[in-house]
Amino acid sequence: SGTTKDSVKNDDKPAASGQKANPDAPLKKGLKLAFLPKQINNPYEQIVDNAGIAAAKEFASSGKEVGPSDAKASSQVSYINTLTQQRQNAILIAANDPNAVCGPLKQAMKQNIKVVAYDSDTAKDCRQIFINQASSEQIGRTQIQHIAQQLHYKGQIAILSATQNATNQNTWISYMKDELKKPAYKNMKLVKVAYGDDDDQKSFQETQGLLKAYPKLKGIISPTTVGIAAAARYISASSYKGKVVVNGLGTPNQMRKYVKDGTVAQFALWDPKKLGKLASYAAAALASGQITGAEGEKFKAGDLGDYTVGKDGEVILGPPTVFDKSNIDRFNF
Amino acid sequence: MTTLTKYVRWDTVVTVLLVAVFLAGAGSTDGFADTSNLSAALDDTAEIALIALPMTLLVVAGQVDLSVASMLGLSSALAGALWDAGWTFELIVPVCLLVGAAGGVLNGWLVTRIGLPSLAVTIGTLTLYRGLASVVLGDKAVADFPDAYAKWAAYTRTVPGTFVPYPVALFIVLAVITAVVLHCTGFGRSLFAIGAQEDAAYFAGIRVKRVKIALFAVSGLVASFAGIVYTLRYGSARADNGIGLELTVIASVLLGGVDFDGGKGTLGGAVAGVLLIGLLGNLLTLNDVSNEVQVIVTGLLLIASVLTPRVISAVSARRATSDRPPDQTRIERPSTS
Amino acid sequence: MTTTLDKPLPAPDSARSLLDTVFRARELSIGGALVLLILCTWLTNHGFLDDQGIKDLLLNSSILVLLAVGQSVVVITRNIDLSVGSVTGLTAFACGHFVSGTDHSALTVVLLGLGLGVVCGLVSGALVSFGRVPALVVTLGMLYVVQGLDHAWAHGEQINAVNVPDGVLSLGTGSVLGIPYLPLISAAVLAGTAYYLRSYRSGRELYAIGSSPEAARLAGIPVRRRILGAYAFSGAVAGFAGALWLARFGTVVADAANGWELTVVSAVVVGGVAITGGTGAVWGAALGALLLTTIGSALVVLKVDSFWQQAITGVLLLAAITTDRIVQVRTTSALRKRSRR
Amino acid sequence: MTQSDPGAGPAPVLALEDVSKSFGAVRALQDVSLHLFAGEAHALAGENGAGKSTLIKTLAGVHRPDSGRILLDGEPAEFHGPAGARDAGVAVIYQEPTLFPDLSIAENIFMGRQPRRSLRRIDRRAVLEATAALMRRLGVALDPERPARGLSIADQQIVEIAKALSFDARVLIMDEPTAALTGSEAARLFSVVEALRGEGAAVLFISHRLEEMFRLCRRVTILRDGRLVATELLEELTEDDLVRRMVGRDLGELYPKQPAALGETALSVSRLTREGVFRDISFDVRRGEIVALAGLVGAGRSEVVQAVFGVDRADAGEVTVNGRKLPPGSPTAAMDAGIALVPEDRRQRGLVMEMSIERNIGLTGLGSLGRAGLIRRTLETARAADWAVRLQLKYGRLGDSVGVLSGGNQQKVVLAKWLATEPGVLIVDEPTRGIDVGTKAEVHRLLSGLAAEGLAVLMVSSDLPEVLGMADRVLVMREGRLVAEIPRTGATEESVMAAAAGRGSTEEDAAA
Ligand SMILES: Nc1ncnc2c1ncn2[C@@H]1O[C@H](COP(=O)(O)OP(=O)(O)OP(=O)(O)O)[C@@H](O)[C@H]1O
Ligand SMILES: Nc1ncnc2c1ncn2[C@@H]1O[C@H](COP(=O)(O)OP(=O)(O)OP(=O)(O)O)[C@@H](O)[C@H]1O
Ligand SMILES: [Mg+2]
Ligand SMILES: [Mg+2]
Repeated sequence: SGTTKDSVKNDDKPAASGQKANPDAPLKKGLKLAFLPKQINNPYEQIVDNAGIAAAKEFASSGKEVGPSDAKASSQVSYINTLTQQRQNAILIAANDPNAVCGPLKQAMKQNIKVVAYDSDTAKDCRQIFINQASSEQIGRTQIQHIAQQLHYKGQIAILSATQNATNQNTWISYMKDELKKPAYKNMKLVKVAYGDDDDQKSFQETQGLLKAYPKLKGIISPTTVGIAAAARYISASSYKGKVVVNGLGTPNQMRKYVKDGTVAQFALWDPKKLGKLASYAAAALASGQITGAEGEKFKAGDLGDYTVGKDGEVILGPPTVFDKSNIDRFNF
Repeated sequence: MTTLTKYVRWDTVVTVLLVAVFLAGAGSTDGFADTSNLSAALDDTAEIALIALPMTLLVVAGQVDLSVASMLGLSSALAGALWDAGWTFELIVPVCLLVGAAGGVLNGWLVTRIGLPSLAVTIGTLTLYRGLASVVLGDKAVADFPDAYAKWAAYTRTVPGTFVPYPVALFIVLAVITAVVLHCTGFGRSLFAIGAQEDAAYFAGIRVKRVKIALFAVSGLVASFAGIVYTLRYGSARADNGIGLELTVIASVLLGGVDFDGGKGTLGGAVAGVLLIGLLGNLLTLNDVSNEVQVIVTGLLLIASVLTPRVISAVSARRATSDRPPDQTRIERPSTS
Repeated sequence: MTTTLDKPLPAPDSARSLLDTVFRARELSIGGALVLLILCTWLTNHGFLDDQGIKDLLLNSSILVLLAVGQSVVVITRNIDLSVGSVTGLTAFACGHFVSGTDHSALTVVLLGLGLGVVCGLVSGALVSFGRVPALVVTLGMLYVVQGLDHAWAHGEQINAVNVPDGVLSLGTGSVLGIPYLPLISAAVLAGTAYYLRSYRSGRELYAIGSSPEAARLAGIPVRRRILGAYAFSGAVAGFAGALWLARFGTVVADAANGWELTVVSAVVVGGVAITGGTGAVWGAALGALLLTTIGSALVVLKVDSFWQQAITGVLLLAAITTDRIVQVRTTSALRKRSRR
Repeated sequence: MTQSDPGAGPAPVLALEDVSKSFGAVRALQDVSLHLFAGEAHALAGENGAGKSTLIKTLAGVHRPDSGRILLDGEPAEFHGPAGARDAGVAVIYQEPTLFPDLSIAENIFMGRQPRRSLRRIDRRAVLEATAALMRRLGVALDPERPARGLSIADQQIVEIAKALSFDARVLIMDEPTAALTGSEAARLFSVVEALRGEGAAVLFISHRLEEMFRLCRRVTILRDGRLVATELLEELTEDDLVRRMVGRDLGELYPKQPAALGETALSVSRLTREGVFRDISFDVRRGEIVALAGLVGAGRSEVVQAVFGVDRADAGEVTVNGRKLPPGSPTAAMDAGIALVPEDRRQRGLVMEMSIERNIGLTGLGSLGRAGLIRRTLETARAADWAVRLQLKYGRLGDSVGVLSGGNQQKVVLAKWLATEPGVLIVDEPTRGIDVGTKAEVHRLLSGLAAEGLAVLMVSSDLPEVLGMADRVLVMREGRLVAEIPRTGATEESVMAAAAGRGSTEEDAAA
């Protein structure tokens, strides 16, 4: 009669309780916002955070970015602790592990520090708001839809993901698999999910391996910026160019060369700057008491317009942008 | 040589530095000396500190175990998988510890029976154990660990009357035991002998192989225990838990003045090294010093840790005999091979 | 020499020829494992060894081979250089930063990489040789310092392929007679280093230092200068590798080659270069590097479950060093039994 | 101070004048002068720790003197490290072999000086040929291409000698080159040195075997406690004179063997075999008995005693101590049964060089130095101090690392370490290698006293007078087999050597 999974009930009370929202409260000034990205030297996270910090200035508050140089949850935890100690008004976090950062975040919320997850969510009760770049379901399903159109609903595909434990990617992949179950895709087959560990060389090598192992492979979806760039680079310089479709999520700057040389026809991404900005405004709204994170609350995110808090405190930025030859030159990030 | 080198040893320097960092932090930085901050900072070093204990013994004996972080991950992943499969937690812990000890014995066996250098062996098992972790748990993350246990690992619960969280308290007890074993027992003495001159230790009747296997086994055991602590503390079992931690552990131990060539070092120094890296990191973070700078500081400290004693002894040697270059005085020192 | 006491000597026993075979066998066993692995993979999937396949294998391993060659020169002197990964990362980024948006030639980039690498190597080398401090600690420290500098400088900046001049990129993608430049460069560096270590006094002195530093000094070998040289070489190679990294990948973020130090050391160890110094050949290390990368590629092609890949790599790694050691022990004891005089 | 230089003759090739050298508080050399002349062999005598090796290292450029000068051909010279001395034509054989274990013998000999061909490349064939020539000259059959690892101490010494010879040096300095050699090898060395000297080389020779000095050298410089006692012509001295000047007092009998009542068998070895090393070794040692194991270098004596002690695992046969059979391959069990082994290689196996004197002595008694596994420091120090007095150890502090002791004093520490275990069976492998005459007598007195108290002693020694002087019984090994057992009464140099070498010459047997 020991302690088993079934014998314990970790009672998860929603965190956003107690206070009442006052939608008309003005945005406070002089708020201290701290961005805690997955990893500070990740270019994509940099764009997000810098946009968020810039946005904070718009409402006369200050923002800073701190974080580890390795994408580890344990490193993030020490940062959360010190941020709590520093009495920041809000912590904005892109979680490396939804659960590992939970304890300290709850501790922070107890001290009346608002917590906003962005880009990569934490467990639901460890933050007030999650700014989702796009609905996870939408991202997952559209990636399949896009590549299916490119392949005329026929052929083998593979996924080149980040690490085995990447939360975002795993969520998206589960929706992709679900989408593939639909009859429209009966002639398509997902042969393998490979992991490039968000490492250039490893992703590169995994791409080669996939193409060797599955000679009939027609498409690769890489829902991670490092992966898609590596896959595109390998294919662009190999005999597979033009025969294998690459799609997924990437930044325009990274992918420009491969779109131009025809290796990649299209890929998608949300605007990371908007993501940062929205997160910043959401944090300010929380800290000012405009919202508490309950479903249905509304707040205004500067020139991005009005947003509504959805189920489980989720705020969705909007559908991702699809980049192709025609529009890629209009973006620089 | 002269009094200077006799009394100014690096482990004392590290301890002084540690105290200095603490005082400087308390004086200059709001919140640093708060008990809640100290508890959190200490708790954050819990796994590193725990693993550093057997690592110190290993390094003194001229060995190294690079697979500890992977073993931590494997233990964590295993705990997660078994928990998910409905095992009772009370059973999971001994199983994990057993796996850890077994992994350690494998390391020790490869080192002693096959005669491979421990650096090479444990680079291999570093890959293997991490790989097994991913076999065991795959891309899953298990999170719903029992509160009854998790709360013991959290920094918010401390030993009554102190700011010491329970994992750290456990560490302190173990550290005292390890210090006594290393510095006051025959076993500890034999580790120094093995590290300094293995053949001579063997000829003196010390069971070198057995001692080494035991050390690796303890190292694996403690690493797997640290894996449990990690899992509970972060409330998350994943195959990649603690990745890359081995270098931090080794850096801490070396920073404490334990000689990588074996045969020299103190446990106090190693503990001071661990705490110095932990507290300094916390202090710098509180002062918004970026992570990159912290990494540089760690590196510089590490270099200083080996350079300073040399400089001190060179200076004191030069003082002893004015015109003799320092290296000439060292020439007679037998080199450990 | 006129004082020769000519006395008939017993005929030298077979120890010598046996010895030759042993030392050749050390690298041979790795080579054998490599061939076996490639063969098995090829049997399951012929595509593994088509044009593209061979090209990929060579390309994938060339940077690791390069780093392994540099590392083994240091390891032979009974030292170690853990900073190679960081140095490669730093130079890759620095080169990228420098050439981004310009039209500098590949040569400039290579020179820049070499220069930066040599500087890093000299710092480590000076600390190790003149400071007389343990190499592992110093280079671990250097790993952190260089990495910190690199990250602080880059801070999320990314070098994109579009901005890198074509001349540089063609170094990574171009080829002669169907063989890409990169493996050719690695092979040239490998051959040069191997020949130097074998046939030059200073090369042999590196082995002597690794075999017994004490004896080396008594023999009048300029120990510090040689060690400094070994580190400078390793640094130069790492810098060169950084430049090639940029050329090959085009896209560079700050943590290129992050964590490679242990991979490089494994390659060296698997290749039969003793971590305790004094023995081993650079081409053994190169074979080790080739083996490690090939394992990675082969497992994918063999459709091994992703979750199992790392574990299998670990087992193969251990198997490689274990067999190598057993072969070595067996032959030494055979030698002992035969070579009594 | 007597200074019997050949007056107005040619300038010395190499000279030390008023050289002093201290290590911290230890004044290893004080105002020592020494002149080496072309074509003359010069001996350096002194007790352990007198400063002989230090003097040599100063001549060789390893140490820089604190004061005084080095003269080369009458000109002041300063050697920048060993390379400088080497380039000046000074070849040195250090007391401890300094080989590169991983490199071949040929490379060991020519490291840094390999013959070169075009493009400064090493000419490998020339290296091998030159080495083979050297080996022929020394009359040994060592394969130039085999690695130095695994060579016995004696073979290592031979490589060192070959290295020194390869210089064609003007000055040849040898620090106890014969300590590990048996008579015939030493004789071979002497004839080579003699020839070199004849060609005009200056030779400086250190040995604790006095007869060798008398045989090889013309003059002797005697050091005591780092000071110059005298430089004399050897033909004007008797052995006793020399010893008196070295030690500063008269010495008793050199081999003070006390008769001891033999008790029952303490150690019994039967059919012990280690494949390829030794075969079918059987013998007994009784309480109170000293049994010597003699033989040529490489006969396998050390390996036999190592297998008896269990540090090497025997493939067959058994070892019984006081009637109890020992498990194979377990030194701990052997120690528990009361065996002690003083190994021949003290630097690698006898001592932990970086550890202090007291800790080294304590290393064999880790279990008995306190209660419940904890070590009592006071006990440890007391024990070490006790033995230091009994063996007349010359040291600074007991906390100093043994690495700084002179070779002979290091050997005493090894002895102390093992005697401290109060063994019932004491195995000593070359117990007095590198020990000065005074101490040697001390060690012999100690051994024979212990035997008289009922200790069984098994002694491996290459020093024939020692074997003959000390042993109740002499066992002779050749080529890994026990070939003769000679009682004390029948043991003479001739009988032992004849058995050790076999009836014909050694070479023939080796080839067979
Ligand atoms: N590097 C050193 N550091 C400190 N003391 C030293 C060092 N080298 C030698 N000594 C001391 O100098 C003295 C002379 O030592 P040295 O080795 O010259 O003696 P030795 O005459 O060669 O003796 P032996 O016959 O035993 O070889 C000894 O007291 C020794 O302990
Ligand atoms: N550690 C070792 N490893 C390998 N071979 C060894 C080792 N030690 C000795 N040998 C070899 O074993 C043989 C027997 O050596 P051993 O030392 O037992 O002879 P010994 O009779 O004791 O002579 P010595 O006077 O040199 O001690 C020699 O040929 C030697 O080269
Ligand atoms: Mg001496
Ligand atoms: Mg012997």
